[in-house]
Amino acid sequence: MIKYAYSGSGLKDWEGRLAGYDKKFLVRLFRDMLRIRLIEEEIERRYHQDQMKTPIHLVIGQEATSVGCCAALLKEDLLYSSHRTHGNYLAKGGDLKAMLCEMHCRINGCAGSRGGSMHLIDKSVGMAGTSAIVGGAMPIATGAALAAQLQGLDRVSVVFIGDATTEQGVASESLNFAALKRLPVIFFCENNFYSVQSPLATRQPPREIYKWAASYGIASVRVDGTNVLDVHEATREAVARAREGGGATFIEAPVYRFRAHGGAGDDSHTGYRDPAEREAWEKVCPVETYYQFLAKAGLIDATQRERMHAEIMHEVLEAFDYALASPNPEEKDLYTHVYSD
Amino acid sequence: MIKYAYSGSGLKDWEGRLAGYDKKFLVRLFRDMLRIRLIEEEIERRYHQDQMKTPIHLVIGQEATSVGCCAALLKEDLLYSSHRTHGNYLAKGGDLKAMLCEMHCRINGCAGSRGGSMHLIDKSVGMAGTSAIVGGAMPIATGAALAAQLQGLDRVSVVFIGDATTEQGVASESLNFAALKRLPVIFFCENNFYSVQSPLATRQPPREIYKWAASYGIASVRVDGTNVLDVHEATREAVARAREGGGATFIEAPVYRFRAHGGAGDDSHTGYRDPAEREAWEKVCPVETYYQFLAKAGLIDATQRERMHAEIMHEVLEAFDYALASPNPEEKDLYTHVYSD
Amino acid sequence: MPWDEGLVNSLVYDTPDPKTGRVLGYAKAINEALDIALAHDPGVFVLGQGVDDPGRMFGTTKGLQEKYGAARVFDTPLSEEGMMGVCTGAAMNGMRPVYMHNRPDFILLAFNQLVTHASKYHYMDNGQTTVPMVVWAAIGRGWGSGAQHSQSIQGLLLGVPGLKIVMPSTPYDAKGLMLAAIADNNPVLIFEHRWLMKKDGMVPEGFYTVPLGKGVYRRRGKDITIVGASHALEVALQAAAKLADEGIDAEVIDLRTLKPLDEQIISESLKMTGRLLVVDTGWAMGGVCAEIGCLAAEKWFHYLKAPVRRVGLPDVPTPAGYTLEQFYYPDAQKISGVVREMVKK
Amino acid sequence: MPWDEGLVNSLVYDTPDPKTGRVLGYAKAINEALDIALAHDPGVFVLGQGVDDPGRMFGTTKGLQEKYGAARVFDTPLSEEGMMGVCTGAAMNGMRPVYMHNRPDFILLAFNQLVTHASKYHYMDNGQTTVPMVVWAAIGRGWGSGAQHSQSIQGLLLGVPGLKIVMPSTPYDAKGLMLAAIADNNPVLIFEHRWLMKKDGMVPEGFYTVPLGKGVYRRRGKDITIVGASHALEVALQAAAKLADEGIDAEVIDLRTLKPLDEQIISESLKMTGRLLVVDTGWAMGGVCAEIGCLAAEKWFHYLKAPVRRVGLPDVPTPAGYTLEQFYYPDAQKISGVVREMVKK
Ligand SMILES: Cc1ncc(C[n+]2csc(CCOP(=O)(O)OP(=O)(O)O)c2C)c(N)n1
Ligand SMILES: Cc1ncc(C[n+]2csc(CCOP(=O)(O)OP(=O)(O)O)c2C)c(N)n1
Ligand SMILES: [Mg+2]
Ligand SMILES: [Mg+2]
Repeated sequence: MIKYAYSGSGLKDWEGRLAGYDKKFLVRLFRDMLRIRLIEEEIERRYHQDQMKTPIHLVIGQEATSVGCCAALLKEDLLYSSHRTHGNYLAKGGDLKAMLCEMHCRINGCAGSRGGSMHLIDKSVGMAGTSAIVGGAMPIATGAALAAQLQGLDRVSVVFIGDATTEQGVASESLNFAALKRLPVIFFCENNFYSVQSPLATRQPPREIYKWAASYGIASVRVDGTNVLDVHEATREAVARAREGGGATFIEAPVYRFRAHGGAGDDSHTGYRDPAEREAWEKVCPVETYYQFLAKAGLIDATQRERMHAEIMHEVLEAFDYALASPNPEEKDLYTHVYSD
Repeated sequence: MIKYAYSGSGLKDWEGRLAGYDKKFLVRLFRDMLRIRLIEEEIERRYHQDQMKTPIHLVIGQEATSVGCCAALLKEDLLYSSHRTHGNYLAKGGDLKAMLCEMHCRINGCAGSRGGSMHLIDKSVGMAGTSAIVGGAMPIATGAALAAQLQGLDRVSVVFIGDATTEQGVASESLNFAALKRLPVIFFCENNFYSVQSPLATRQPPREIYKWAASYGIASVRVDGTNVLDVHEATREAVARAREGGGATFIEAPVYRFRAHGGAGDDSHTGYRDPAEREAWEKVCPVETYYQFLAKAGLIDATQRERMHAEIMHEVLEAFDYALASPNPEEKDLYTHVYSD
Repeated sequence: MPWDEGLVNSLVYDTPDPKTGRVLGYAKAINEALDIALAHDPGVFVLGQGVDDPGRMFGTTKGLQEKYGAARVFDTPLSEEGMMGVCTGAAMNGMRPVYMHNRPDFILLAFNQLVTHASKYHYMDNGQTTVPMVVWAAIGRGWGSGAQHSQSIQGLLLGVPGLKIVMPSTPYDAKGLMLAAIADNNPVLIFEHRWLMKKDGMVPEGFYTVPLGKGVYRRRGKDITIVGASHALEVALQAAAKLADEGIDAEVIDLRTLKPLDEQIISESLKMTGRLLVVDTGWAMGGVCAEIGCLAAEKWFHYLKAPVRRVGLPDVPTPAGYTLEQFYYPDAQKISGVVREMVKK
Repeated sequence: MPWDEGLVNSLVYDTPDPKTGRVLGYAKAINEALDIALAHDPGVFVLGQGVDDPGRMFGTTKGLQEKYGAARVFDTPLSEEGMMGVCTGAAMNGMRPVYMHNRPDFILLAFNQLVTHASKYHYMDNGQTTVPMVVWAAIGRGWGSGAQHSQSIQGLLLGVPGLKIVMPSTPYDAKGLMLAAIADNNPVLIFEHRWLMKKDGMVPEGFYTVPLGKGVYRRRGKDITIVGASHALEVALQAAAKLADEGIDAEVIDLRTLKPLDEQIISESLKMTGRLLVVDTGWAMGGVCAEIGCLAAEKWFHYLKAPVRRVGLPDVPTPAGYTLEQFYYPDAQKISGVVREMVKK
């Protein structure tokens, strides 16, 4: 039985609305989503080999949120993330080799093998930090926005959270303070209806998450999380608001993860959700629906897609080879950076 | 300059609506408020003598909320409170002598001198517990309601909170859980616009507290906190809802404290609020406005009020004498009840 | 999800002999304890993130919701502080909640309710209120658990009056201590360790309790006293076995409960051996090792023939990578090395 | 409101001689430190409940909002966990927040951010991120502060890697350590004690720092070493003066910083005296006393002539009543008594 159905209207509304958009940009959105999908699939394919001794929280099915959001940000804007970091990191422009080295626990990983997959960071592109504690990054991103406000920068910070994150008290405290100080922060909530294997209904009363956020007096919207253009547009508006001193925005994006909460493969068969639910959402796969949309608009075709695919896989396999050939940390590395001078 | 003005309409709407009410009950509401007022004034009068070595958080000006609410509860219903306990304790029927002994740090105090004024408790009348940590009692009252639900009792639990309490993450977590499980709990928020000496505007964005609570999908109302009849009616409805399995209710009652956050006397002169603001609210003093209302309705007159006053003062002075004559704890008393057998 | 469960599955400990009794897995032993408590006392209820999901908290809550209903065995919102308060409020009103956490790290969100409320009401109310509740969590380790998913916080809580702290190391104790904790009228923390979850052991059927505050000798010996609990004790026993071949005869005490602490058994042993090594799964600084080491200097000074030693974690956050983890977590070899130094002189 | 401030006003300590330098009150010394830091570094900002209210956090934030504006000195919502995270995020991005709390009890609400975030980012990010922030709080005592408004939590945090913990005892140190803490690139906790807030002392004008991690001799003596910090040290000094009249010559070390701990000065002194008494404002069990007592048994065992002793709070929550408080808090007499027992044999 399908507990959480797709309620969006797909991309058709966009057919007449591409005027303002640069074609290269529209294609880039597809490539970025495809790239994340292929990287995740390759990670998943290899995970059982136990070379990546780190938890993984795949974003297969959730590519449109990361890509649509980050496409509206500048490199200088800061992105904060949770345990589900892969899509955020890659969409923000994080270095793939450094990511895979981290996931292989190598000394040249993006966090020197101290962080693992839940702590992907690349400061050079504004991938600023994460927390493996649900809700932990919310006040931190809010504080980053306070810093920007105090420093007079028009930098925006964005934090990705999940539906369950809104149950944490600190989520409310973050919204209250962001609203109070009109901070340039965007709370991006990927509502995938589950927390690990717990459905929304066992954790929250019937209520609209984005309306709860609105009760703090900030702008709050819901957009189709499978629709990269909707996500991009909503984020662009939020970014504009933030830069103009209009304060914080909350964006709720219903979306679905096609895999288990953690690890490789789907786990719907264990019974906490109906495989038919996943299949229904796979029909509105953000990557495929957008490809069909672009193809229909004559902006891409199968050969181009195949070339893209090949390019990406070449990059990915090279990055895996690089990671596997990278050195492990040594004992002395354990003791550095406990304190900063 | 008056930052927070009274926005209620007083008692006039009630003139035609007393039909269903027992006259004795209406007069009792006045007596209960007057009694709290006189006890608080006597505590205040004596506080400088340093016999009560305990913080005090007077409820002078906030009598209608405690009295109106508790009048709608059964003895078995549980009341949880914060640092501002006096009115809650007395309105719920807490023993006056035990309260004053506690405030004088005597061994026969309601908490054996372990608690002080912020931990007034009288289980025999359902004054169930308090927390001196802002927000601390909210999930506890929610848990008490869960216990009632699991035990199949139709007992209701009520927790009194302040405006600032709603800024604590745990307030949101409590609302979420109470709403999720449809628990028989009432969150009674006395919005007196200040947290110690911090005005609401420095702590919360412009928003309606009761609408924030409503965003959790529970019944949420705002009533005039100076109007004992409005408070009673709103609580009665909430209690009925809770007993019928209709779940939690949030009640916001704008009200004003005529004294400092803690200690004796008003501190408006220190500048955090305008004395004119206090004076404006004193014009709608819950005790006096209700007296005028009853008098106009011919339910009470000056002589009856004087008799009441005298009776109460007799009781109060006797209780103080009793407390002052009571024994202090001894060293051995320090070590009992750290653990329960 | 306890992603390091995969890792846990691969751990092997010496398997007990079925002839001497019923052999049961660690998680199953806890499951039995919960089952018995739920059947025995209608006031008991079990809650926690995922206690009714397919994983069933390592299997410790398997079948319970089916048997006792969703009202008494239920999943919770992601609200650790709030739910800790809910448990406290329920416990203050006749219930006996068992609040289960996937990792102790998540209990840090609830310190205000645990440290400033649950542990204090009985005292603040002059004994009028009791707070019989159990807070359970399984320490994480390995597979990139890292700094935020591997913390042992018993040392942070040791000083808090009104709390009891339990750390079992065998299936027998896990069941018996759980039943004792549920029956206790105070807030009791039970810190399990993931790496024990698949350990097998002798577990009697039915109801029995292991008393809180009583340690036990796991190994008798005359040369040195090693005290600890949980997985740290498991490692210490491995070390002791190694050392025995070298003719070093270590006495190993499983404290089982850290608070209240069984000072008598430590003192009794120390009187014989004169040498004390304290092991813990947490940071060596300022926690369990420090308290017991200080007790030796304070109360058993005249028994001591050599400096006290402690083997816990260095004053460093947990690294995520397995290579670094190998250097971070003390193993049997590390412990043996320390013991050799201690008995040499 | 710090209602026990009234009480604080009544406390008298020996008044310093103005001839030997500028005499300043404790709170005013902190106020100067904040003023200097705000003037010197635009990255510094000060926040906390009531920092801009008429009470001005015991006067420590007096005049600062007027001088530096409401953007850099501001009141906060009642959201300790959230604001701790906000400070961490600001510190990770070029700012140096000073987050002030009326009581340490309120920091327990923020342990998740403090223990699992602020203290760990620098390590988790392999040194890429620094978190230069100061978290300040004044320990409550007396006038019915009770179990929930009087906790000394330094012992709970001592074992947490990545944190620094400071506990001044004089106006001079309060200013110098605050300036050092603000300049430090790590999260630094400063625990003050209400009963020191009105203490006077010599305080130089302008900028100076007292190095973190360095203790100081407050009194030289050969018979016994007493170590501690904050108000516990104040009481120890009163005891030491008494004992001097009896011909007992106590050496008193003010640790000033508990983490990192100045082991060298303790070891140096212990080598001479062979006797160690550790005092703390917190619970004796499992905290500061335990750590230092254990260090003695571990590293300085061969210096010890007698058992180590600790004088802190009993394993009991704080009672509200003043009569019970008298029995709860150790005073100079209690300390002298312990010292007499220690030096007798
Ligand atoms: C405070 C805390 N509690 C529990 C967990 C365990 N946990 C890790 S991820 C997760 C699910 C969070 O769900 P959601 O916020 O919806 O994000 P999603 O995984 O669905 O993307 C949980 C419960 C945690 N990391 N932190
Ligand atoms: C967690 C916490 N932070 C700060 C305090 C200090 N404090 C005590 S009462 C109070 C004001 C609370 O304001 P509100 O909730 O509006 O209740 P009111 O005093 O106005 O009745 C504060 C900040 C506290 N007790 N607990
Ligand atoms: Mg989710
Ligand atoms: Mg208020």
